[in-house]
Amino acid sequence: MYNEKVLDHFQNPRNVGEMENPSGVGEVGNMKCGDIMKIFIKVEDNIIKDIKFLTFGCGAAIASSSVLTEMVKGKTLEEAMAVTNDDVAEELGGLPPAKLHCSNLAADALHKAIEDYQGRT
Amino acid sequence: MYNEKVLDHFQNPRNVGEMENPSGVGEVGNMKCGDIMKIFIKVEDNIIKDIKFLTFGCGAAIASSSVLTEMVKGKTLEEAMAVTNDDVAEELGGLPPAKLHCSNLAADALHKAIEDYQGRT
Amino acid sequence: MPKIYMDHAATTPLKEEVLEAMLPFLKSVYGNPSSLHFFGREARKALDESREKVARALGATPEEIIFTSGGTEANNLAIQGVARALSFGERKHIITSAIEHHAVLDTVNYLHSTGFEVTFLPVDEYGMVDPGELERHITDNTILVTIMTANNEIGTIQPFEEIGRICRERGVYFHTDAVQAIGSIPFNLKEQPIDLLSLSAHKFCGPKGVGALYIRKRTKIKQVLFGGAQERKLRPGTENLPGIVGLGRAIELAVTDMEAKSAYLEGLRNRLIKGLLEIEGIRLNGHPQKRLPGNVNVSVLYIEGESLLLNLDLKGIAVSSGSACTSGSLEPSHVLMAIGLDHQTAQGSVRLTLGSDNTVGDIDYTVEAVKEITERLRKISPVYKK
Amino acid sequence: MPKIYMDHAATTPLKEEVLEAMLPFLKSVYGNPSSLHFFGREARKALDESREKVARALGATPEEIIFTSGGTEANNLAIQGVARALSFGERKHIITSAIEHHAVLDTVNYLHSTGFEVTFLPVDEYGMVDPGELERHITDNTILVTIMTANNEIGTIQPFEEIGRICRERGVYFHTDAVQAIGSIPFNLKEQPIDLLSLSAHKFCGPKGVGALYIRKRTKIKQVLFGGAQERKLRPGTENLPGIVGLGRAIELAVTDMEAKSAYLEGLRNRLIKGLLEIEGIRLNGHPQKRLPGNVNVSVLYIEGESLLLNLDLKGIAVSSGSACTSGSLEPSHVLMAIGLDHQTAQGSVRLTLGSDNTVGDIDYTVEAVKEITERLRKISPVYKK
Ligand SMILES: Cc1ncc(COP(=O)(O)O)c(C=O)c1O
Ligand SMILES: Cc1ncc(COP(=O)(O)O)c(C=O)c1O
Repeated sequence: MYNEKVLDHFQNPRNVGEMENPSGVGEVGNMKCGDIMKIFIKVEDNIIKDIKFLTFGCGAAIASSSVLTEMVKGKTLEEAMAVTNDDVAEELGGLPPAKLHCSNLAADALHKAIEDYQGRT
Repeated sequence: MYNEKVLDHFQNPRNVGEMENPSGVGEVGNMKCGDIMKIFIKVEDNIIKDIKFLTFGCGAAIASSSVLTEMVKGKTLEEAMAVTNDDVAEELGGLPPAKLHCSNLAADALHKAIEDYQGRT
Repeated sequence: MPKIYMDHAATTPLKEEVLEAMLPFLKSVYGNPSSLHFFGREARKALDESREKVARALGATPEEIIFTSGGTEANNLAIQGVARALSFGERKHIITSAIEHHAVLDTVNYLHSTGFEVTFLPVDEYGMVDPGELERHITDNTILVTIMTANNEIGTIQPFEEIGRICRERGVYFHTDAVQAIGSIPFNLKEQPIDLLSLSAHKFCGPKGVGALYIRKRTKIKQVLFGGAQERKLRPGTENLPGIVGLGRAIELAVTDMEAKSAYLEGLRNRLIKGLLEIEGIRLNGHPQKRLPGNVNVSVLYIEGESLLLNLDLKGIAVSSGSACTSGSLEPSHVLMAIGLDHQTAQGSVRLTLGSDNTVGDIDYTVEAVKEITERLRKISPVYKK
Repeated sequence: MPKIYMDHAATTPLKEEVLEAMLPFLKSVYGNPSSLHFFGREARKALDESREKVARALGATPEEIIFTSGGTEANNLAIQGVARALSFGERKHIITSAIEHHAVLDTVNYLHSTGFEVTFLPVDEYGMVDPGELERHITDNTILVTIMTANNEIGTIQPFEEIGRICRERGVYFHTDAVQAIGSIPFNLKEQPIDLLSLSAHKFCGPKGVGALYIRKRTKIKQVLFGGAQERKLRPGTENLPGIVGLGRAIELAVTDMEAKSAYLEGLRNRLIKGLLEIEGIRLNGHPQKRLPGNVNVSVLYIEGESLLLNLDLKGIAVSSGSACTSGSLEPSHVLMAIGLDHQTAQGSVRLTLGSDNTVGDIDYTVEAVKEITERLRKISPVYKK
């Protein structure tokens, strides 16, 4: 069902955990599916210096969050804002069709975190 | 489907054929099923001295005709008239339920032959 | 005594290669294809592969194949399913032929009892539907035409592509019951104007209890059985995986072998027909050329079919009869009546359907047997006139 | 890595004795049971014998057994079939429960869309139907009550005999989906007030794609699929003989082994429940006592079921989840919602269903695995509160 890259991120998720004093926090919950994602970012000089996540969700949800943190770490906020849920799925080498709509929310959570940061400053 | 006795009569039917100068002839056709039976009897002193049959029909029809001829040969006309289709089926050791209604006409043909004989005298 | 099976239209022996393909799924690979875990995923993989095999054999795409429990269910799903999806108001007209299998006839009769209008097209003396006549019966209310590819009793092959073209032009779905045709008639559904096609594995050396319905993409249809999400919800229930794998392998082999097998069967068939017609008072039923390669159907005048069948059985030859009294029905075959036989002639009919396991020796033995039995039975027949 | 199958409610491995019984019918005995010749007669004999075996196992008579393509079709035949035979005018009311299998729920929902009134009885926190409440819902228009014997997700066993008695008193047919119950709950249908009962072979170590419907003598019912004269016309189509023979042998074995097997499974089950409940934040779903001997269903708070399932799979343990996102459906299990779980708790549920092939070692390994994975997943869960 899931490809190896998804399973790898699912089994060994990168950048897991809470962050002390984050620059911004984004949380999304998909009512349909019940998944919840929380992303913490540390921003310096318009760059995402550090990023962490927590996810309640299925394999695809966990893998999406994990791979997203790798994709945007070190990127500018503009670059990070340009990342879409589809980009995340693509970076994972594809997700099962049933999963595309429900668990691939990581980019949304990231964008909320960036907006949170921008609202604070 | 058919028991051994039925198969034996079907394979080696007794008293087959036409008869020259019969005392009586009976023919029945079952419209529902399409089977046709013809029975010829030779009567002497109220006794069925000889009997022959011709049958167009399925295995049960042929076996019924055959066993009937054995059952009544040498019998009085009264005894022969008392033989029913059920008796024939019983003498055969039973017929499949689907066959009971359609192919077991031999007694009817015999009764017609006897009536034919009685009409002539 | 020999054991000669000449009833391949009723069912066929399972090919050894097919059983071999099935065995792992009767042993170690027992997962439910809907399960997410390893056992489920390996089952799912086999399910997908079988679907691809069936699609490839028909020139279709995998999404167009729905597995069913056999030909009967495929026909019901096609006809009841399109009826449920398409009928509204006056649009309740279905066209079929007088010589369809009961799985089609009884289904349209059921729909008739619920308010559908059904046209039963007659056939000619060879069992052929006239496409022109079909076209004249199509109205604005017609939602479906269902005409079998080839007949199971007399083997006549219909002009199904021409029928399909007419249906397409008139915007009416065309379903064909191809249960007897698979492995004898090549299909390429990408090109052919067929919207729905039924098949059943046990008719081409696959297992009993599994079939498929081809449903052209975007065809409107609803399910008949309700339940889980299997087969795109069109056919719910845990998949018969060993059966489906067997179907996939069997159709693959049937299509590969088709040309050679058909040539072989036609040779046997023509020899059998020739031999039988040399016996006095025997006539061939069905089309002399446009018939299935393994089908022979003859009426033996003055004798009754079941008694011929039973006598052949006692000589080790298995055939079927179109007569009354078989399988609990007292009516003679509706197909033989539809081609114009009288009641008695229809009753005196037998069907001999050949397979790869039959030999020239079988044919000659059978001709001799029919001859001997016919003579014997005619001697006790009250309707025989020399 | 071990391979531990704990999804026996989804499907079971085929027993070796069952495969052995089936093999002749996948090889030399290939006739069609409707054929009159030798090949057909030997097939017919096996068909009759299997029917007798199923009847004997249920305390029924052979005429009361109709073979189908599985549990889904049996449920559809029971419900659609009785609806077709009995409904007229206002008599169009069916009572069922909120926790039935989709093969029942979707069928009654279909009937609802055609004008039937359907009552979905609620269940208590353990998944129990209240017979008193059921009785209050029976009206003069009620034609059928359909309540499952035991639930496939949470294992709860219904008071089906009491329900049956009420139905009998009120003159209403009672159907029970016993697909999960065969081999765990003894039946003696001569005595029990059940009019129709569905079963599916692959749930008790028989083959996939074959099932049966018990129909008490004189019960009014009509067919759903139309075609040949097989199965008293209630279920036409060439019989899946290898499957039917497998079903016969499997139910024979299941009934013989029932007591010993149930005792064994209950031992394993209780050990598994005890081990899992020792982990913090895990609750048992379903009835603590009145549950199937092999069924364990737990909610693991703060984590999502599919991710637990996948992690278990990666440790070689096959379980199923009642969470969203499984098998294409985004909704959490209707059964878990019906027993009152909130959305998130329902999502965090897994079902472990045991079979004879499981051992005490499997149980202990699984408890350890759940513990380790739960800890790990809670670390990445935004909803976990220590
Ligand atoms: C033309 C035709 N259609 C449908 C069927 C039904 O197929 P099955 O018996 O596999 O359901 C058959 C065979 O019985 C057939 O010959
Ligand atoms: C309670 C219940 N009813 C019906 C079914 C349907 O059975 P099948 O999948 O064999 O059609 C199942 C299993 O899937 C079940 O667990």
